[in-house]
Amino acid sequence: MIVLNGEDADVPAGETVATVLARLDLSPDARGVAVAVDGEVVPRAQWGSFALVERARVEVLTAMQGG
Amino acid sequence: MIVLNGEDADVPAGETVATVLARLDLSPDARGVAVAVDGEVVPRAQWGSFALVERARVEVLTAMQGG
Amino acid sequence: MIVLNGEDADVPAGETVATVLARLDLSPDARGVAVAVDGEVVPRAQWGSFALVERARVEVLTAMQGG
Amino acid sequence: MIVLNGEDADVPAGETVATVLARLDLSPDARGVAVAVDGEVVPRAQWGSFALVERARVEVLTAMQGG
Amino acid sequence: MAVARETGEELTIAGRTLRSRLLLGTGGFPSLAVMAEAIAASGSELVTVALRRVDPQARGSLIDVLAEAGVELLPNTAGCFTARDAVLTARLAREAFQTDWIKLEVIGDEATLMPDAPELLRAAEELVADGFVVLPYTTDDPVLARRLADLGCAAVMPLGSPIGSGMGIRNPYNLALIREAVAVPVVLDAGVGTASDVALAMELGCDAVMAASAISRAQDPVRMARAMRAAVEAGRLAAGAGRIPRRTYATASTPEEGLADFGVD
Amino acid sequence: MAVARETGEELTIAGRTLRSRLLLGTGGFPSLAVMAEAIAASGSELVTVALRRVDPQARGSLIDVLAEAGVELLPNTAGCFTARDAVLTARLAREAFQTDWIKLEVIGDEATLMPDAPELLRAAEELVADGFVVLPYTTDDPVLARRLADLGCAAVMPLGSPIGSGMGIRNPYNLALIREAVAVPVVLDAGVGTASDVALAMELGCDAVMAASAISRAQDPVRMARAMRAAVEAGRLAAGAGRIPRRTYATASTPEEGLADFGVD
Amino acid sequence: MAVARETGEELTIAGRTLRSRLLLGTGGFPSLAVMAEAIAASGSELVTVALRRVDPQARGSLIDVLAEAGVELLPNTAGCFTARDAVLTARLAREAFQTDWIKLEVIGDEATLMPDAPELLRAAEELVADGFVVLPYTTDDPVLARRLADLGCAAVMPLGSPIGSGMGIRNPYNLALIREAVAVPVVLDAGVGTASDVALAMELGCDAVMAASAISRAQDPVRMARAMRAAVEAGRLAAGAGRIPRRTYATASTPEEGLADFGVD
Amino acid sequence: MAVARETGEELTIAGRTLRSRLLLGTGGFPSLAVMAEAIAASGSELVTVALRRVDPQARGSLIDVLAEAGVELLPNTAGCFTARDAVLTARLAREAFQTDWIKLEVIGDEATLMPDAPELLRAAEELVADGFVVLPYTTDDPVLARRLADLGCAAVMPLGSPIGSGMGIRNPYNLALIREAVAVPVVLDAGVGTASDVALAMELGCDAVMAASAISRAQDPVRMARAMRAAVEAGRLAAGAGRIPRRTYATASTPEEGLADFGVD
Repeated sequence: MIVLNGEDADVPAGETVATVLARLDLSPDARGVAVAVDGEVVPRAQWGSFALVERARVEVLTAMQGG
Repeated sequence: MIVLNGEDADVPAGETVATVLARLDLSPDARGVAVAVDGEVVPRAQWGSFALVERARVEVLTAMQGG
Repeated sequence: MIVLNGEDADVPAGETVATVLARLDLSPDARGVAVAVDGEVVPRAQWGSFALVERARVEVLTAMQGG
Repeated sequence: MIVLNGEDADVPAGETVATVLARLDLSPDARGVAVAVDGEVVPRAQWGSFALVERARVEVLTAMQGG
Repeated sequence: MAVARETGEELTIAGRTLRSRLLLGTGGFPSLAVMAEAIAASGSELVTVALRRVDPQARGSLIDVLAEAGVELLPNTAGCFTARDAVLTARLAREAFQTDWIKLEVIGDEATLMPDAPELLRAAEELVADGFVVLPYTTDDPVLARRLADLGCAAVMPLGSPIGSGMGIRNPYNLALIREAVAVPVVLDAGVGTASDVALAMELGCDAVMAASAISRAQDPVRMARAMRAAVEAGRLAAGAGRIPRRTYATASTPEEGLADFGVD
Repeated sequence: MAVARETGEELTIAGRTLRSRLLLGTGGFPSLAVMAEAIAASGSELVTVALRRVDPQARGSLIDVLAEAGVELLPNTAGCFTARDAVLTARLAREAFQTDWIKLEVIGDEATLMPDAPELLRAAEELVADGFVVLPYTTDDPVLARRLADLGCAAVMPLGSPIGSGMGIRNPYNLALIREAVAVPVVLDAGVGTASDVALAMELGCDAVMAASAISRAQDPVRMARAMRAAVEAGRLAAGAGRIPRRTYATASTPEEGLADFGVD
Repeated sequence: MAVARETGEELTIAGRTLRSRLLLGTGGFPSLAVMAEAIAASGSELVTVALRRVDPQARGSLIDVLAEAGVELLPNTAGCFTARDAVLTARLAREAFQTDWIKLEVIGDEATLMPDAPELLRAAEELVADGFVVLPYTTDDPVLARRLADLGCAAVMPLGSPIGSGMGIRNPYNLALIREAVAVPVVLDAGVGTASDVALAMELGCDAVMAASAISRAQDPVRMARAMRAAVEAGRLAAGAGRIPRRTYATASTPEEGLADFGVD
Repeated sequence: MAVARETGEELTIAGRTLRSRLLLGTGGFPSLAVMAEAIAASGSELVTVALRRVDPQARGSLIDVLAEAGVELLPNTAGCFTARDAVLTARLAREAFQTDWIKLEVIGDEATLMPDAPELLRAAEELVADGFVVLPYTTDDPVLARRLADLGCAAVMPLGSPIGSGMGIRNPYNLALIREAVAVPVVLDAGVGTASDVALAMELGCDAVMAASAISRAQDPVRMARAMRAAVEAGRLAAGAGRIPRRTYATASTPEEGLADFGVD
């Protein structure tokens, strides 16, 4: 179980960031996407290896009109 | 018949301004009152003698909050 | 003797506007020129015939940068 | 030798703040006066005992029109 | 720009001396009682009244209330759109109130209630010739103000902004120019919204200020009347006190001389 | 925008009640005698003084004159460019004048004498912790004002424009925002040039106004002091009187109802 | 307030169509060469000239230069203080330049060069009757502007501030009121100092702007001519684009929805 | 006050040269298509984007549209109230968009969206140390602007008035002071409502202007984009053309010399 973009998501501990992104239909080379886990940036190069702990707070962000 | 303050009034020709004022409960020495007949001032001294013609347009004016 | 553009000028009565203009090196078809005599416009068509009286006040005007 | 209000003053090390004030004709109970030595406030109660070191920077301040 | 020209504290218009430099309009008050209280609070000695048809139902005691307040009446010609109507109204007011004083309004536009210059000049000329003491409500055009003064008007009453708009003084420069252009008293008329507007008017060189809706339609008219009285005084005093110039940069109010040096930490 | 929050006429800062809402600077007067007269004319009960090196030649009687005037002292830290210097100056002022009150100035720029936000916050925090009653001179930034209030400052003193510039209130919106942002008293500091500036400040919701050069360097300081006193009163009264709204168009102050019809000539 | 009424990009005055909405004054340029270059840079198609006494010494080639520039002449009556002088000058201009167009100026005051309302109306009436296309230089009084339009003037040319003062538009409200008051084109005349003044005039609903000293006396007249051309375009486009309303508070330009939550450190 | 410092027409920020001096916000447009058209019309080469949570439903093509428009991205940290959140957002933006550029916003107040000075300084310091090209959104406080520049920010982006308020430049003096206080480019951010605001900003010495809601929420965003483009050009040209000074009185644009004398009727 993790918290994905503010909502509980049924992702078991140990899965990688890449797996989570796949659930959002985002490929590892998706343009304009960035990921933070528990308040730290996870660089794209680590998406495939970074394993999530239980209750990890994952933010998957992208470009939005603004400013 | 005259026009008194914009409305038809059943006053026969020949009556004086003073008579018309009396109808409005105004005495000849009423403070703050002035009278115009057909676009001309009728001084207070003439109120008793000034005879109205048929269809005379009489304006009886007094102080009002303003300005 | 006339008054030409505010200054006395030694022009005898009876001379025409055209003569005066010639003194100013202005030909009858000079562009952008207008003439007033004693506070009245003298149209170009009358320059050759309009005879000046003694002490006539002649204003010869032209375009100037302005406005 | 000390620096008194920005200027060298011939005061030997070991003298007290009170002595310096006396040189300025200021008594220990002078109203509206405060003293800093080397960037620290010297409370009035210590004026009589606070001994100055060589090259001490003494600021003797008082009220001035301002603000 | 300009400083008030008279050094005396009293204002004289057409030979009448007024201790208060605040003129009051009487329209818009919630009641005659509040009006009376506001007049007293304002200190005003000269208040405007309009002429309207006698209403047989609600014959008011306006005149009585004002008489009791001890103020002089300044009848206006509000609502007139032609010189002829304004002149006739002025003559009726003279009959009704036994005063030669008239606040001359000749309106040119319903939406803004701004004056109509040529009709105003025409009416002013006729009334001056007829012996009236004419105080014309005018635009903030200094040339028009000078023409009115030249015609013999006893004062000029330029607007700050449209009547009842509360927008204050939209063009302070023109007011200052009017002050320079005429020798008669300048009374700001129309547009005042709050106390600072009034203070500013006096600072610009106005000799007095007229307030109507700003007081009568305020939530607390009596308190606003007190505010306006103080503002006239404040602005009048400031106008004669020689204010400091405006500068782009700062000028220390505390001198740097004698500043302590505590060294570097 | 905002109306003054307190209905009472007295101002309370850190438990001290002041009847006058005008604070005075003592710098720039032509003489101590004029200063004393101006203080009396202003009605002020709280005046600022600076701390400077004792001048053996011209030992002044400033303190005595102010004591005789019966006013409280508000020492300032004018001339300090760092939190450290300001804090030290405040402590010396406490020693010199036996008061915990300090008008905290930490300057960031010589040309404008505007405050330096981070140093100001640092000094305020330290002085509040040290038991001072801190009245910081600040910019017109409402966020900074709120931070200062949150730190425990007893009031905030935003500038209207640069010290001594006489430019008045350059950004009235920000002053109104500050009024909404903090619960402590707001005292307009710096920039006042004349009475209407002061009235406007009060109308915007300020609880008091500080005037220095505007009075002391006016051609007639005593008269300007009277002007400022009246202006504070005018603005304060107006702020609580519920002014009329601003409108683009006119609103007749004289009703049209009952208008006479004189026919057409 | 007002938006420009025509949707087309061309301006029509008295049947003549102009692609440029910038009118130029020819006075004050350092040389005829710079004038010609500035005219070209400005894109203006209509420029003013004055009538003055022939100078036998320095007979200029002004007319030739302007002819070569391909612009139409708009003679003015600058310097006239009476209707009679203005009318006579207009008639002379018609003789000299074979044009019925006249920029009518009747000045009422030497210091401000502001127009004299009654003389202006008199001259306008006479010239309209005489077949002129009259473009009167007028105050910012909307009632006077409407009267001029009602008399048959082809456009009205209100001032923003005194001629050559560079003070811009002192009373934007009045300009907007003029825009509402008349159906003929409104051309801002006098007072423009820089590009933003011109843009503002167009945004207020003016159909065109006249610039003289602002360009000719700038340090770089040709560059300023380019600036004014762009400013007319900017203001015209903005006037028709439906600007956002003014608000006291902020409105986020970036939505908060979807904002990340990074937790608390 | 100040004139633009560079004579070249191109703007360089942190080594990147921009031909357009207009920055665009991408929020608030009715559609991506209108946004793309407005960007083209504006000529802007640098546009802001925000970072928000991926929305699985409406995965937008924003990045693609902007790439096709050929503009550079300037990510912002809108919505952050702490230095920590802003720094983290900047780092995520660098990951997402492969750019070191960041428009740094650290908000201090929900109602006004004004920046929080101390948090802003903290975030700027950390991001500069981390190699970012930092463009901070700041107040109009010149001391704060100088501190940001001293910290190594590549430009400063002071507000004219609150974000999205359309109130224009509330305090032009402060903008001019900022221009004098820093050597890096000054980009007006926030508050612009219409073209004249933009022209004024450039005249005050700004090197560029950022427009967001003023364009995107206008009734006709594409037309307003064109207006803003022209306004930047107009203001930039005017700033370098040496405007005439402001004067209280008139200066004739037509000389009196050679004026005809038609006598008296």
